[in-house]
Amino acid sequence: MEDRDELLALYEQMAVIRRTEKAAHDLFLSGLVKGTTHLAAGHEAIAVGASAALRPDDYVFATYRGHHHAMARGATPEECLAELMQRATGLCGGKGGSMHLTKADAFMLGSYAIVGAHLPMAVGAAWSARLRGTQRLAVAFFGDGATNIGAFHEALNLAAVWKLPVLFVCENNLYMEYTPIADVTAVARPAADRAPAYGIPGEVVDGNDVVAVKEAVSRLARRARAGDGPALLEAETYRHFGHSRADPATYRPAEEVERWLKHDPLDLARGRLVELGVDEATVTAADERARDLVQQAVEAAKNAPPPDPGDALTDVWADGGAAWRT
Amino acid sequence: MEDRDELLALYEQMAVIRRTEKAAHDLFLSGLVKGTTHLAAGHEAIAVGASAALRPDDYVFATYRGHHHAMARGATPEECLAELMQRATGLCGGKGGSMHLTKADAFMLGSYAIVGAHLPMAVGAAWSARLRGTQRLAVAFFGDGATNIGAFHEALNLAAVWKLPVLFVCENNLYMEYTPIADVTAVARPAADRAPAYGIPGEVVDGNDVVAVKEAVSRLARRARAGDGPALLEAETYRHFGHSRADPATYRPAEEVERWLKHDPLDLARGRLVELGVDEATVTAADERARDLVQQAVEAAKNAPPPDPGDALTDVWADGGAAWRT
Amino acid sequence: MADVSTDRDVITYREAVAEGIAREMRRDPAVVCLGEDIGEAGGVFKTTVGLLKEFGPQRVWDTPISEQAIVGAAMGAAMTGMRPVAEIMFSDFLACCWDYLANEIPKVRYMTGGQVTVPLVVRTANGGGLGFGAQHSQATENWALTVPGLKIAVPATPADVIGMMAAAIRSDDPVVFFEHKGLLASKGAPAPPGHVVELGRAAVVREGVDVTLVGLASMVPVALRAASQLSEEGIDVEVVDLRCLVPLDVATVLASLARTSRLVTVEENPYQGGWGATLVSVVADEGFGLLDAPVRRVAGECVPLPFADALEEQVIPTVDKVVAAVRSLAAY
Amino acid sequence: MADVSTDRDVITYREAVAEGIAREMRRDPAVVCLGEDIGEAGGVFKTTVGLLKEFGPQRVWDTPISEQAIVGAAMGAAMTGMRPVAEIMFSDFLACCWDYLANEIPKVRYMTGGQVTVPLVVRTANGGGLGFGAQHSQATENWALTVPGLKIAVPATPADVIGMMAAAIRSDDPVVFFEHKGLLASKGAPAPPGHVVELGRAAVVREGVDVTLVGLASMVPVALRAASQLSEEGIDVEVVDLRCLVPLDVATVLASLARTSRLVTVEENPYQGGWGATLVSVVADEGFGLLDAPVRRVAGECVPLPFADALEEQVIPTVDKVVAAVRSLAAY
Ligand SMILES: Cc1ncc(C[n+]2csc(CCOP(=O)(O)OP(=O)(O)O)c2C)c(N)n1
Ligand SMILES: Cc1ncc(C[n+]2csc(CCOP(=O)(O)OP(=O)(O)O)c2C)c(N)n1
Ligand SMILES: [Mg+2]
Ligand SMILES: [Mg+2]
Repeated sequence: MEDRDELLALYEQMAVIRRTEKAAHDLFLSGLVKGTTHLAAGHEAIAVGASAALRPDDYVFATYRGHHHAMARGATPEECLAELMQRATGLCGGKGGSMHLTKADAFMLGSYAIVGAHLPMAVGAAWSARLRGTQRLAVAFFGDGATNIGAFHEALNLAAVWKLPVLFVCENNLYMEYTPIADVTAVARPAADRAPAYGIPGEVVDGNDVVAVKEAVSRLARRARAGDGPALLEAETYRHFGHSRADPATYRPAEEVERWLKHDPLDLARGRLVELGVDEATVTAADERARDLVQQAVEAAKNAPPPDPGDALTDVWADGGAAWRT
Repeated sequence: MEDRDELLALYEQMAVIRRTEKAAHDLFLSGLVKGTTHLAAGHEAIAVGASAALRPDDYVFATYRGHHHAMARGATPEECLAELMQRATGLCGGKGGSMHLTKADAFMLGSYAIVGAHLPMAVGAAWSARLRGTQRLAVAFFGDGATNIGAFHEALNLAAVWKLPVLFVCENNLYMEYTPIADVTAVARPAADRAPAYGIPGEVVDGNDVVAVKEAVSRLARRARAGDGPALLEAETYRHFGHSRADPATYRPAEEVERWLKHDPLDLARGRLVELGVDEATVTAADERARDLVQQAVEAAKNAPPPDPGDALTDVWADGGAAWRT
Repeated sequence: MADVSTDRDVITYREAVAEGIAREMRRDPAVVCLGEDIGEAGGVFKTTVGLLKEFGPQRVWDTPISEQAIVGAAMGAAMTGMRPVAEIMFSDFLACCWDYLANEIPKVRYMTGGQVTVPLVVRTANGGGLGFGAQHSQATENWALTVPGLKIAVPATPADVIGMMAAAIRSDDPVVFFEHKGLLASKGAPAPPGHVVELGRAAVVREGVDVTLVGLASMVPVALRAASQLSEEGIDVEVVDLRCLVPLDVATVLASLARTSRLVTVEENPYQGGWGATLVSVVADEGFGLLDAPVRRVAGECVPLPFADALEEQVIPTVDKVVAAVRSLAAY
Repeated sequence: MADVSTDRDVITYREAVAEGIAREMRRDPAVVCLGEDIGEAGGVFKTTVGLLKEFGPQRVWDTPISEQAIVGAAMGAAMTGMRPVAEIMFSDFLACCWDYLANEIPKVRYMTGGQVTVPLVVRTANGGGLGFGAQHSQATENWALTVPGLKIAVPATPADVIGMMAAAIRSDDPVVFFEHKGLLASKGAPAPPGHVVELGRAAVVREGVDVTLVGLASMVPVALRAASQLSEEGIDVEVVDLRCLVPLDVATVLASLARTSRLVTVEENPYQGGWGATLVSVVADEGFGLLDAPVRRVAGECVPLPFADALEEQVIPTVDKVVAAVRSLAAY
């Protein structure tokens, strides 16, 4: 990527996500976010790099660890934080919560909290895109742990057999919840090593390098749009927080954590910007914009109203209601 | 296999299975077998060859197309046919039917009618065998169609991760029910091509050659018993009847059917026997014993009583009863 | 594929399935079908015969044996502009993709605050009586009843199959559509063109004043046979075909009860967890004042379905059992 | 791992889970555990803390995220001499291995004519109230109720967790064991050594003469709070903790009803398809003569579980709702 402005924009997006996740963490600890959160700090480059490679109307499906994907597809920090804080102004009006961020008008079709469940959905969206004669793709983002569940296998095979325009992007952060993925997976690369079983390309990319992610996704997307079928991309990354809530992630060796924290997606992008001749001040300005945006988002979300209790009985059916009987 | 007597015995076992399946078909057409049947004529060498390679106390799990496995593990034609004919003397006392033949006292732990469901069970039996400090194996037999279902993937991965003594034997007869497996599978060899995704050996064998099957299973069984983990064996075969019931299997090209009927497991074994110097009369005598045994089995099953209606309310719980409330 | 309804006096329930789908595929190009062996083979139960020929492989898709992928893909397609009709061959196999029916499809609209809709139909062959044994014979509509967010259609006649299929496919809500295996060969009046049976309307299929008998699918003919037998004894039975479990037409049942004051449900499924229980619990609350006698549920025994006829007959309700139950209540 | 019960005055429900399992693992070497993150991590809910340390990796197995393999392997192991205790992290995920719960485990004994037994326990964290949203909050015990052949244990107190865990693990029948997330932090009396609570025995946890209130798991404390509030109004409520759905202790409920003549069930799950319906339908038949008033079910709304507190409170039954229901019946 030679375009400094574009890279700067991607950097700023990542900075916004990072700060939003940090804010979510603090809000959880202070009791303003309830239930659970699965923060994506550390995974920013995957969402932002992939999004930059996609068209705005491509479909995206994510997991419970999906804040970065919602934001990369256009959700504002305020919409996200308001949802986490149970506000009527949240992305899902307070009905979804952290695990279900969705921005359907930007074709970010949801965050799903049952591991692997959304892979077949992405296959279906790709099928639909083709049936309707569009050139749209579907992309499913998922964790390393998801590669061992049945839905993964069924989705990959069906997508391959029907040669559908769908990309499967694995965010391999080395761990399921607390268990290393290597302990429970029969191959070294949980995603890429499975691609041959479906006769599709399986690539590995540095998931912390936004440029590398963008390039890999662009290439595979071009292929898929040309009718050459699905592909699997395994993006190596690491989470900066624990698995969820207040997990201190003590099961991870200190040396490993340190190594990965040094390989930070924001640092990497900053390094590239400097290489491209962007000056410190410009980068700092982007950081500051990100900081301000997230600060305002926190305040706005705090001040937003809770959902109307009556909303508990809306939105089950397409008519807006919830009646199950006469 | 140099031992003529052993091969002759395997031949006779196959002949018994073939004739039992033919009898089942005729009984279905004459209305004496209800519901459905999935006949294994054509698949005999897989069951008989594998069984010959196993120890008597190894565990076997089969599918709804499982008559051959029940018989290869010691069920008599009479027990099988009586079950198909809804008799109290049937293998399952009339509660199971064709799809659920089971002979637990010979460690043939059941025939399961949900595609793929028994693969994890076999993994569990192998796990249990190891936990109890035995040298026993578990073997799961399944169809080509089962390789695309989620349970297949989960079972293979778990078995590989835990390095369990379990063999996965795919009976690839080229078809699911009526759809060619090639139309719905992303790789050419639905089973063997998936083995690398689990880091385990994946072999292909002529499933109609009882000697080849026995040798392949022996080799993989030895490995597994030695603690080297599971393996996948894809046995190529063909069914002589349709998928189930009275299916005439018109979806199969005549040329294909002809080619495979020429590659009959019984003919192949007979050829080998002749090569080993066994005379025609000896083979014919085996055939006649098989014929007589099955004829007697049909008669005995016909004359056996139906289950006692009261048995409908037994065997849900281990205490023998079915009470769900006070 | 000819529209069989318009040029015949009677059609089978089996034919009605294919026709019901075909009518909607003709109306709306967004309707597509997927499932195992539904194309060239016309479906294991021959309920999709003719669809591939008329609509081509772009609208009738054969799948691998991958129930999760089938229903999951249908969901993704439904969220993005299609109206998929997914077949799960036997309703028992809904268990293989239960996550989609229990956790994904019925919840995604709600949990996104109404951002998406999932206009799909999952059709499946349901029920017993044919000797298919424990894993191919269950009446599983009650699994779906435990999950808010699914509409549940369970037609008993060919015309209802067509009319409810139209309503189901046109519905912007997900519908699980149970086709009863034991009824596939049954015959009935064809459906006029444009026939639509709104989901959630029970039908009073026989009027009577002594006892209300509520049945579903294959239990409707059982209830009707019981009713004619009872009429010879002078017991005048009203039979209600519930047609849907969600929406549940409690109003029609309560209205009938206002006339009869006595209620018996007839369910193929096991007693434990059956739909009759939910219906009875509404009646025992809101209709308590109408009742002159205990409410009785004639339901399947709480055991897996056995294979042998001699055993299966003990498990699935028979006309005799229904007659006995009604008789005992009428005498109360 | 110390047996916490013997040297403490109160223990938590969470501790009781680990202790209940540990007691049986000490008794019987055939008991083994498997599940996601149950080993070193001690379980996501810390309900298996200490097991790996005491019993080692040969008896406490961490699995991949493969619910079908977990429960399917448990089944295979149970059929061949082990007594596996499989954890499914959240009960919602039972949908991912539903085939095993619905079609395999409960049927294999029956369909083989009694040739095999399946002595296993599937334990799972159940229920809502913690803001985990639509896919991590359901009370799914009713899914299991639709399937004959599963025993269903749903303890409400630490001592019952231990006693029912003992019974479940010793049972030669498969048991689905629901541990309520909302009760994990609750405290109660410890269980004496050797404590076993036979499955299928409801407990009268408060005696009363005016109305019988039947609850399960987290609804037991709700019912008890409602009862004390109502006693201030002079309404004397008997509270029954059902404890199990199968076997269902109808006898205890009918006996209570013989005293009170009025019944209210309190269910966390949605009204449609809930266990209260099955119980009420038995009562409306066999206990009809005992009833002086309609039977009422206070149950969850028929919607997915929403995330926000303001919404979740509308969906899951509250003490206020129970009080109102009982009050209206008492006045009937
Ligand atoms: C079917 C299912 N099983 C278990 C869980 C519980 N669970 C939530 S996240 C998680 C770990 C997932 O690991 P991975 O796929 O690597 O994603 P990551 O959280 O690392 O992003 C587990 C086991 C679940 N949500 N769904
Ligand atoms: C989960 C599931 N889906 C669908 C079916 C219906 N069905 C029964 S047999 C069969 C074909 C299986 O093909 P294969 O695995 O190749 O075995 P074969 O019958 O050829 O021996 C299908 C689709 C089933 N029993 N279970
Ligand atoms: Mg991970
Ligand atoms: Mg096959």
